[in-house]
Parts: sequence; structure tokens; C-alpha cells
Amino acid sequence: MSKFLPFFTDRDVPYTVAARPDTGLYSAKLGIWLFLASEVMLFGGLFSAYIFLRLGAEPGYWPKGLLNVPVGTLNTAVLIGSSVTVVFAWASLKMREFMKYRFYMAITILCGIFFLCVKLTYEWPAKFDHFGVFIKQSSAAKYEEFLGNDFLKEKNEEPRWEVTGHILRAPKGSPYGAVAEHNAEHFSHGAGHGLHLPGGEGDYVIQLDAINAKPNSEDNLRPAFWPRPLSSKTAVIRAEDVESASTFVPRHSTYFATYFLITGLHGLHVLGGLVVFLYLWLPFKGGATLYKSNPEHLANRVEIAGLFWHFVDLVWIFVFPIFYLL
Amino acid sequence: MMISHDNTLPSDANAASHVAASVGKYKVLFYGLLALTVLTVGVSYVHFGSNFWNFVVGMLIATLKAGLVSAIFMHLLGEKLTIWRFLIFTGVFVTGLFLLTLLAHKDPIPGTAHSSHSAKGNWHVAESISSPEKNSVSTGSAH
Amino acid sequence: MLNKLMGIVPNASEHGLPVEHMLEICHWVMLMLFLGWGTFFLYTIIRFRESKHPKADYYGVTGHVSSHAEFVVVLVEAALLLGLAFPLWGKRVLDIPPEQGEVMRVRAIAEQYAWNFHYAGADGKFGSQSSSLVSPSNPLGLDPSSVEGKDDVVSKNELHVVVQKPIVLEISSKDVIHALAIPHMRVAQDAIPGSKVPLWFRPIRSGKFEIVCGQLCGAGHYAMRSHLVVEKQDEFDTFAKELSDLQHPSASSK
Amino acid sequence: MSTIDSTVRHNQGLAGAHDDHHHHELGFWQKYVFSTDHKVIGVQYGVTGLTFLFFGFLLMLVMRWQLANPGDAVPLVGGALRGLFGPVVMTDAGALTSSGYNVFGAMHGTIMVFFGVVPLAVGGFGNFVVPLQIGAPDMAFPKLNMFSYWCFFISGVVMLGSFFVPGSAAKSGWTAYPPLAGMADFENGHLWLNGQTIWLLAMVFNITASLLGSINFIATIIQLRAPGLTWMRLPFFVWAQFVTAFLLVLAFPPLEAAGFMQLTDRVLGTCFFMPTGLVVGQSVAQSWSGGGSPILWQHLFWFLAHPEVYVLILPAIGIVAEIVANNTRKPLYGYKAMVYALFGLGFLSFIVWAHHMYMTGMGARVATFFQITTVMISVPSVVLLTSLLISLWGGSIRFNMPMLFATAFLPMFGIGGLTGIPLAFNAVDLYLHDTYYVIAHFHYVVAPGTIFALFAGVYHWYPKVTGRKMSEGLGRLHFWGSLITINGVFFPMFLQGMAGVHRRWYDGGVTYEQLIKPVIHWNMFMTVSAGLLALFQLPFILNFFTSLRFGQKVGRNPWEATTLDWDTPTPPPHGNFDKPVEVFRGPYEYSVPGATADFVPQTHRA
Ligand code: HEA
Ligand code: HEA
Ligand code: CUA
Ligand SMILES: [Cu+2]
Repeated sequence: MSKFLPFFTDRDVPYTVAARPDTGLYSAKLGIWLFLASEVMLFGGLFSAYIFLRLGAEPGYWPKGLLNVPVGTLNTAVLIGSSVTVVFAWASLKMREFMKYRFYMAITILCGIFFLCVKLTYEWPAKFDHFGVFIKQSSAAKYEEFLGNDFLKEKNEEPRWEVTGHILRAPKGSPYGAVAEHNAEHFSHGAGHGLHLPGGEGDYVIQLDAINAKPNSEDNLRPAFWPRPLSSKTAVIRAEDVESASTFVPRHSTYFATYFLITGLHGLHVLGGLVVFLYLWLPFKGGATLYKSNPEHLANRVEIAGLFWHFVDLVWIFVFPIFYLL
Repeated sequence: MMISHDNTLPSDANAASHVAASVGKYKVLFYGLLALTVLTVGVSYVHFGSNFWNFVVGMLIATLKAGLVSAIFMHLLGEKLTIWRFLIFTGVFVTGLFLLTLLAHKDPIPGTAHSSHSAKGNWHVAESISSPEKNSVSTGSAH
Repeated sequence: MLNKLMGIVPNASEHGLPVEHMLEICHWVMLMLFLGWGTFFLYTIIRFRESKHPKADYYGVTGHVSSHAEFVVVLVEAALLLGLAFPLWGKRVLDIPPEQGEVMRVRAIAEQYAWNFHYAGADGKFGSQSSSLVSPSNPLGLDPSSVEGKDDVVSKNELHVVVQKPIVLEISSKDVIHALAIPHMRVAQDAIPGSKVPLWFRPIRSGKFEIVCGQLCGAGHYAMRSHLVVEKQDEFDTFAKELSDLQHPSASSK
Repeated sequence: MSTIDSTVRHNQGLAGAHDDHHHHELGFWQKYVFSTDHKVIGVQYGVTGLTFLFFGFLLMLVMRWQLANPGDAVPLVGGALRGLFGPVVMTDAGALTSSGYNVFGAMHGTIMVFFGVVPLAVGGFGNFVVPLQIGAPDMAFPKLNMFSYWCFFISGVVMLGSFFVPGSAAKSGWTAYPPLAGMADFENGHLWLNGQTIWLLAMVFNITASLLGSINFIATIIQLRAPGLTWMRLPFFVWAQFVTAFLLVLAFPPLEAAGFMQLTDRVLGTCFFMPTGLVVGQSVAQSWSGGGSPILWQHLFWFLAHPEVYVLILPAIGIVAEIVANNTRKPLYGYKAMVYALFGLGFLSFIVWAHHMYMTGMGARVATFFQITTVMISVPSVVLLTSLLISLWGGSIRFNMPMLFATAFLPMFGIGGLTGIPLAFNAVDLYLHDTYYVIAHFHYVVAPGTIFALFAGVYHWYPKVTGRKMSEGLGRLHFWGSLITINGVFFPMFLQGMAGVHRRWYDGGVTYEQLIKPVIHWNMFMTVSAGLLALFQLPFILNFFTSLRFGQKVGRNPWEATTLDWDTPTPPPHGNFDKPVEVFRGPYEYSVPGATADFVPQTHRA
């Protein structure tokens, strides 16, 4: 098994560990940088899609302040932290302090796991139970009470076409029926049994986000740092006024499409980094055990894995502002 | 001059002490990056006149952070010329990709229009962006 | 002349002449380069074949012939670009004739696998459309209640225009990307869903020409043919009236 | 002293001084199948690539039959094809359907480019030859190399497998433009098991394989050059592979990104490329939220696909350069200028992509930019070709098999390249876009251009790989037959293109008979030529296999060449060299005045 894992190096070839004198590099270092160059182009392609779609989005179709900023900030800090610990791990190896290496590497791995857990157990699932309904522009006036477009116009802000929150009732035959039922149960909880939802069979009933509950409030003009709780107000939207509606899944809008694709791909990179780190941390032949026979080789491996990790961090440094803040 | 190719030795004899000296630097950078993160968040709540400028400021800080990470954590400062060379090309090409697609987006044939949600009922466009005569172009379902 | 030799279809539009001209020049340049290079090539491989020239010359060509040749190529290309290519494209996209005067505007809306040509009618204004009205018999979803649309007519797969009168086509598509290409008019433009792009030309010859769908659009792509009919004003008026009578029977009975 | 020392160490594959696993005999699987030896991998890539080329050609033969005889059953094999490809592609009578035509067209393009030429030219020749020419024991990352091949292999199997899913393989062109591609192939209700989705998945594997391979090439060339082999002493082929690898590393990822986006558009219902208000089947598609841009795909696709065409041509030029120098028995003319031209070409190829998009409605500024760069890029091409041409002057030209193909390459590429120039001017491209003129342009560069160069390479390095030469007699039959018939296939396309025949026409233009009457008869001529071209490949295939056993046995250096690849035992053993390698001179020291032989190997001490 371990014979196949370290694709990055092989023993029959020179300069796997020591640097070639005229370039000053060992091969894997060059290799990883080339790989990172291609990664730059990969994410470059995705970011150019972001730019293209965002600029192409009409006023009111690119949401701002939807994501949970404190959580995002925390995750940013965690990734930065792991970037530091991975350099420490490498430095410890260079100084031949093996236990320290294990320690710092362990922290790095934990940070990575934490990051992924936050993504997968909180951030993404939170999207999946949020619901948004884009109202047809021709019908928007009917829902002025939730959209507040007159107010926004007065303030010279982009219009709002979407009503968001938790769905309590979906039109018959809609794929969101089950989610709606589940939410409705939750909604009525405490309010006694047999709560009557407004509206009829063919309507969307949404328990509103604060922003739609009070669209004319100055507070809601700017995104807030702490996410605002759901209101207890509901809105009824008739199916014929709906342009498109779904939970906050990739298909919901170009915003969520880019969000999920970029963070998803980034998440996969984190996962990949973690696998490599674990390999280098556990007593595999090409992993921590290598320390006994060739500590410098292990240090090199940690260095290139670390370079990859820093790059993943670096991508996040851009992802965070463009999706959470701007 | 005898060139060492021994794979068990560090390529550079005084590497260890060199590394030890940098550890402090990494710590400082860690706090610096945290501070910059806080700054990014903070600044995003300041209104710089238009969203565009907020974007510029946000991206500047992000670029600074990215620069620090790559320069110091990734040892790009002091990295070999070979690597710099192709990274510069990479930089030029992504920038090209961004700028040129952007330019293409921003420079259509005059009179071109794009479909809008206001006219989603209408597979093509209602209002033409820069057509000299608007009246000949139908407006969307708002009618 | 080279164009003719290569069997280009005859030109029928005003701007087609310079386009053709440029193509001709390109081909001459290419031919000269190819003949020059080719002569050198043939001469060389014959003269320096092993049996004739058993001992190779280490130094070969020492002068700067190649730089001169390359320099000439650069010059010619620069001349083509600056002298012909840029002005031509500029005229294509920047000098779209304004509405005033003798211009006809027609919308060309592609679908799998047909072209719909939508004329604004006598008032020169397009009526409104709505998706809810789209049906096989009303592929454009024209709104019958729209005042501007009262006199609009739609023709399928046949575009009628008036000879010598500039025409601006507003090209778009309902489903996938198609392309409207009229070889005789030396024009082509992709029909991109979600965009509407203007394309103009001035036909200078009457006749019936073929319109090609120039972009793969599915299984029926090869057969998505329509026609451009260039005719005199009165012929066009008859055509428009006939269509109008057909599509607005009530209006004509008045 | 120091150089000798480093030479010795370099060649000992010294790395594993402490190595616990000494070279034990490898089993069959590790030696020939999951091998990490660059030579085995090169052969694997090469043979797979050739097979795909042949397969791509067979697809095209069926299409060409259809073009000349619209609606007629394919002779002899029609029934078998119906059985193999199913009712979407073939009618019961054994004729191609219009969907089938699109399937074959898309797959012909995809397979030829991504599964035929690139694997053969880069994966095959690059892998086998580059480490030998730079005096390296292997690639820098042998396991990565193996991984690259198997990744490619999987992509090939997946791509071929897509013929057999319901609805058959991708049918939206090799360019896969959305919304057509985005909406294609859902008729059967399978979200994943359909042609276009599988095309995307296969492409992701293919791209990954290319990326891994090209990273390996770059690292190898930078790190493993033998002592004394300075940059300007590199054989030109190595330079060509070096630049090619950079094109792949930097241009492919944006297409991979775009591939992911089209994939999510298809399976998750996102709208990266779906604009607002699309009408499907006479009503607005409510299931899409819209907001995407079909043009975005085209930018990302051509950002790769333009550099990709140079990926197709640069290794070919590299091969031709090697063979020309070797068989004119003199150094290349303007070696340095050629190297700079390579870099110029590489650089410019990243900023010309929108010349494929002139019809998408671009404004004057963008058009100006892309026209200028496109015209500029022809200059380094002219430098390369002119240098090769002038290199012939003063030579003592041996017209053996490799040289015949290499010689024919020059004017053929010339025709293809020159006809690229009118396409570069967008006012003219208005007329020529998407006609057979374009088809002719690029086939002249890829078929009698690249493919001929690849044939030349096969004849040239076959002795090194197998220890035997290929037969000259069969070779000449192959060469003259192919040269004549391939021009018979592609030259009339210029005439058809000028007369307005557009590409991707299932019926060969019968619908537009009125427009293209004067040239429609060429279809038959071209199809017959293509059929004969196929027949003339048979001697090659025969030659390829029989020479394994019956070819004339050769020693280390049958072509009396100077570069390091000919300084190894034939065939080269594991580790490649049987003596320390050190380089003392440039790559093409042929007919050096005063030397005894007419070639001085690079390892020859001054
Ligand atoms: C190997 C592949 C290859 C190469 C090298 C080229 C080279 C060039 N190509 Fe080509 N091209 C393609 C493959 C290639 N192309 C493909 C596959 C397509 C279509 C894709 C699709 O739509 O499906 C295409 C399409 C294409 C278009 C788009 C056309 C359209 O869709 O409307 C354009 C437009 O500018 C273009 C231009 C050029 C130019 C200016 C060059 C220049 O680089 C050419 C420079 C070369 C020369 C100028 C020749 C110089 C040499 C001599 C003159 C020596 C002569 C020698 C003798 C006589 C002995 N190409
Ligand atoms: C590298 C690229 C490449 C190559 C080599 C070819 C080679 C050929 N192509 Fe193709 N072609 C494309 C890339 C290529 N093509 C692309 C990208 C398209 C556009 C697709 C689209 O529209 O989406 C296209 C489209 C295309 C069309 C237009 C179809 C249409 O628009 O409707 C036609 C029509 O004749 C055609 C014909 C041919 C022919 C006759 C050959 C012949 O030259 C083939 C000759 C082949 C050989 C000579 C190889 C023989 C191999 C062997 C003998 C190997 C033997 C094996 C072993 C020893 C193991 N091609
Ligand atoms: Cu419509 Cu092709
Ligand atoms: Cu190109």
C-alpha cells in the first residue's frame, strides 16, 4: 500500500531529497509548485466565472450578507492557524524535534477537521433548510409588504425580488412538500396543536427571515455581523407569482451555484490535504516512520504538503470576502 | 568544489539554525493575518461610496494576506528563480483570463441586449442597453 | 479572381465587396508565400538530395534571408490588419445605421429548427410578447392585445427585405445557440439565447438567397434552412399585406 | 574532477544509497502493465494513442460515407454498426441517423484531439524520448507517470463506454457549447448515465492525466538534465515538449473548471451557462433559475482549446526538427531563434482564444485585440517553419521513411497555417466561419501536418524501442498513398468552404443544394479519397506489427544521430544508460568540418 501512496517521489531518480545544485531545488518542490500553478488556473477559471456571473446579475439577483459571518471568520482563523502550525511542524522536523513535529501536525489535522465539520455539519445544512422564492417582477407590487422596494428605491438601493425563510407549505406536487411539513411541525411547536397556516393548497407559505419581515427597517439595509434570527411572521405567495423557488441549493441562483462549487472544490482540497497529513503523521513507511531513516526526506514531504495546504488557505482568503462579505 | 548529492543530508548545512530563527517570524505573521482578517470583516461594514469600492478594498486586503502567506509561509521570498519564472507567467495568464473575459463581457456590439428577469416570459430582452432608438424595441411583460 | 477560381458565391451586399476584396488579397498573399516557399523547398530537396550532394555543409545558409522573409510577412499582415480588417469590423459594429431614414428592423428569433422573422409593421414598433402565450401556433408569444403589435407580422423561415435598403436584424434565440449566416450577403451572427445582437447589411441585388444555420443546434441542424428574399419595395409591401391579412383578419376587414 | 564525480553519481541513480529494496526482478504486471518505467509508459501511451487515432478515423469513415451518400446504408458493416451502436445512431437499415452523425462528429473531434494526438505526441513520444534525450534514468516522478497513464486509460474507457449508454455518446460537438450540451441527452431520464455527462466525466479524468503528465515533464527537464547538458544544448524536441507541457499545465485547468460547471448544470440544475428565460419545447423553462451565460463556457473552452491546438503542433514540429537535422546531416538553421519562437508561440497562444468567437457579437475593442494577437502568433510559426525549410539548404538529404514524412509535413503545415490567416481577420471570418474552409484549415495542420509528423516519429524511434527497423517498402507505399489521398480529402474542402458549405451537416448539403450545387459533387471525391486513405494505412499497421519480428535488426545508433537517445543500448534497459553520461556539445553536430565521421555525438569529448 505505502508503496503506491507517495506518488510525489521515487527512489530511483536523483534529486528526490537533495537539491540539484544549479536549480537549488529538489524535484518534488518544483513539482508541487507546478501543480499549484495549475491550481491557480483552476480556481482562476472559477473566479472568472464568479466575476462574469456577478457582473451579469441584474440588480436584486445577487444576495449580500446571506452567509454567517462570525462562523466564516472563525473558519478563516482556523485555517490561518493551521497554516502556522504546519510551518511549525516542518520547522520542528528541520530542527530534528520529532515529538514537536507530531504535536504541531496533530493540531494542523484537527484544525482541518474542524474546518470541514463546520462546513458540513453547520454551514451547508443551514442552506439546505433555508428557502427562497423569487417573485416575478410583474407581481412584485403585490408583495411590497415583504420586499420593501419603494423604501429601497428611496434609499437608492438595489431592489429585492426574493422572499426567504423557512418553508411551511409548498404547493401540491412541489418537491419541497416534505421539508415544508417538517418545518410546519416545528413552527407550530409550542403554539399548540392544530395551528392553522394561512393560504391555500397552491401557495407557498414562508416563515420569514428578518429582512423580509421588516423590509422597511433601516437596520436591514446593511448586512449584519451577527445573523438575524428568523421572525415568526409568515408570508403567503401564490404559485403564479413565483419566478423560481427552491431551498438554498446550487440550483437556487447563480450566487449559490458559484458558492457551492467553489467552496465544495475548496473543501475537497482540504480533505485531500488532510489525507496527506494523516499519512505523514501516522507511522507509515513513507510517513512518520521515514524520520528514522531519512529525516530530511520526511521534512521535504511535509514541506510540499505544507505548500499545498498554504495554497488551500490562500484560496480561502479570497473565498471568504467574496462570498461572505462583499 | 565537491557537490553533495547525498540524500540524507540537508541541502544546506546551516538550515536548522536558519529555520529556528524564522519561527518567531511565523508567529508574528500569524497574529498579523488574524488582525487582517478582522480588518477585512470590519471594513466590509464600512460603506465606501459604492459596492465597487468596497470590493476593491476587500480584494486589496485579501491580496495583501495572500501575498504574506505565499511570501513567508510558502517561502516565496528567497525561492529559486526557476519557480518565480513560471509563477509570473501563471500570474500573467490568470490576469489575462480575468481581464479579457471581462473586456469581452463589457464590449459587445453596440445595441446588444441581454435577457432579464423582468422579461422572463420573454426569451429575449426587453430594454436594449445602448440602442439609439428605444421605442422600436419592445419592452417586456411589464406592458 | 482567386475567389472566383475557388468558387466563392456571388456577392449581393454592399459591404460584401470590401470583404471579398480582402479575402482576395489574403489569398494572393498566401499563394505568393506558398509559391515562394514551395519553389525554394522543391529546389532544395532536389538539389541537396544525398545522391547529388553527398557531403552536407555544416554552415548551410549564413545570411539573414529568413529574417527578411519574416519581416515581409509581418509587414503584409500589419498592412492587412490596419488597412482592411479594423476598418471593416468597425463599419460592421460601430456604424449600425440609425432608425431614421430608410432602415428596416426585423427580429430574427431562432428555435430548434426554424427561424422566426418578426416585423414591426407600419408603425415601426414591435408589440409586446409574453411567455404564457407561447404555443405552437404562436411561437413568439405575441400579445394580441398590444397596440403596437396590432400590425406586427411574423414569417417563418422566410425573410423579406427591400433591395438597397439597409436592414438591421436583431438576432436572438429561444433555446440553444444557432447562427444566422447568409453567404451571399457576407454576414453571419450567432443567435445566442439570452442575448439579442444586431447585425446589419444592405442588399444590392434582388433575388432569393439561402440562409444557413451556422451553429450546431441539434439533430435537425443540417436542415434548418430558410430564405432571404430581396425584392422591390412594392413587392415587399404586397408580401407584408398578405401576411398581415392572414395574421390580422379582423384589421383587414375594416 | 568535480564534474566527473557528479556525472558518476548522477548516473548511479544514486538517490537510494540507503535503499532497502534493491532491484529485484519485477513481475509481469509491474514490468509491463503497472510499470513506472518511462519507456514502458511511453509505449503504452503511444499504442493507446495510435489505436484511438485509428478508431477516430473509422468513425469519420462512416460519416464520410454518409456525406457522400446521404441516407444510404453503410456498406458491409451497416448491420454490425446497428447492432453495436444501437438505434439512436444507426437506422435499422444500417444508415447513420442525424443524431448518430452528431455523435460520431463530436466523438471524432474529441477522440482525435484528446485521446489520439495528445497521448501519442506528448504521452508517447514525450515519455519515451525526453528522458533519453536529456540523459536521465527516468522521469522525475515515475509513479506519478504511471498514475497519469492509468488515469488517461480510465478516461478512454469511460469515453468509449459512453457509446453504450441509453441515447448514445455526446452529440454536441467537441466544443460542447451550452445550452445545447447542457440540455442534451436527458430524453432517457438518466441523470448520470447519458452521453454528455459521461463526456464531461471522461474529460475530467483526461485533463487530470494531462496535468500530472505535464508537471512531470517540466520537472524532469528542469531537474534531470545530464551534466553538461545546458539549456541551449537541448535537442529541439525537448524544448518543444517543455513548452507544450506548460501549455497543458496552465490552459487545461480552466476547462476543467468549466467542465465542473457544466456538470453541475446538468446534474444539479445550476445555471452557470443557462441564461434567463430559456424556452424549451414551446414554453419558458421554469425549472431553471437562469442568470447564466452561454458565452462564459466559450471563453473557458477556447482558453484551453486554442493553446491545445499548439499542443497538437509543437511536439510535431519537435519531431520534424529532430528528423530534419538527422537526415540533412547538418545542424538546424537558427536553433536559438526557433527556441525563442517556441516561447513566443507559447505565450501568445494564451491570448488569442476569442478568434474562435468572432460570431458571438463582440465589439470593436475586443475584436481589435484578438485580431492583433492572432496575427502576431503567425509570426513565430513562420519563424519555425522558415528555419526548418532553410535547414534543408546545403544538406545531404537522406530520404528514408522518417524524412519522407517530415519533408511532406513542411508544405502541408504551410497550407494549413497560411489558411489560418484569413480566418484571423474577423470581417473575412464572417464569411468563412464554420464552413469547410475552417475544417480544411485545421485538418491540414493536424492531419497531413501533425499526423504525418507522428508517423515520421514512429518510423524514426521504432528501432530504438524495438531494436528493429520498419520496412522501407511498406513504408513507401504508406507514405505516397497517404500523401496523395489525404490531399484528396482535404483540399476540396477549401473549395466547398468558399462556396458556402457549412460544417456539421448530416446530409452533406443536400438541403442547401441550391446554394452549393457547384461543389456538392466533391463529397464523393473526398469520401473515396478518405476510403483510399484508410486502405493505405493497412501497410502501416502491417508494418508496425510484422517489423516487431521481421524488421532489420539494428544497433545503438542506426540513424547515426548525435543526441543522447541514440547513445543508449537498443532497446534501452531499466535506468537507460550503460555508462556515465556527460554532454560536451550542442545537439546537432553533423558534418562538423574536420571531424572524421559526419556526426559527433553530444557525449563526445571535445
Ligand atoms: C494544430 C492545430 C492548429 C494550428 C497550428 C493552427 C494555427 C492557426 N490557426 Fe487554427 N484552428 C485549429 C487548429 C490549428 N490552428 C482548429 C482545430 C480550429 C477549429 C476548431 C473548431 O472550431 O472546431 C481552428 C480554427 C481557427 C480559427 C477560427 C475559425 C473559425 O472558427 O471561424 C482561426 C481564426 O483566427 C484560426 C487561426 C489560426 C492561425 C492564425 C494560425 C497560425 O498559428 C498559423 C501560422 C502558420 C503559418 C502562417 C504558416 C507558416 C509557414 C509557412 C508559410 C511555410 C510554408 C512552407 C512550405 C510551402 C514548404 N484557426
Ligand atoms: C487531431 C485532430 C484530428 C485529426 C487527426 C482528424 C483527422 C481526420 N478528420 Fe477530422 N475533425 C477534428 C479533428 C481531427 N480530425 C475535429 C476537432 C473536428 C470537429 C468536430 C466537431 O465538429 O465537433 C473534425 C471534423 C471533421 C470533419 C467535419 C465533420 C462535420 O463538420 O460534419 C471531417 C469531414 O470530412 C473530418 C475528416 C477527417 C479525416 C478524413 C481525417 C483523416 O485525416 C484521418 C486520418 C487518420 C489517420 C491517418 C490515422 C490513422 C491511424 C493509424 C493508421 C494507426 C494505426 C494503429 C496502430 C498501428 C495501432 N473531420
Ligand atoms: Cu440551428 Cu443549427
Ligand atoms: Cu485558435
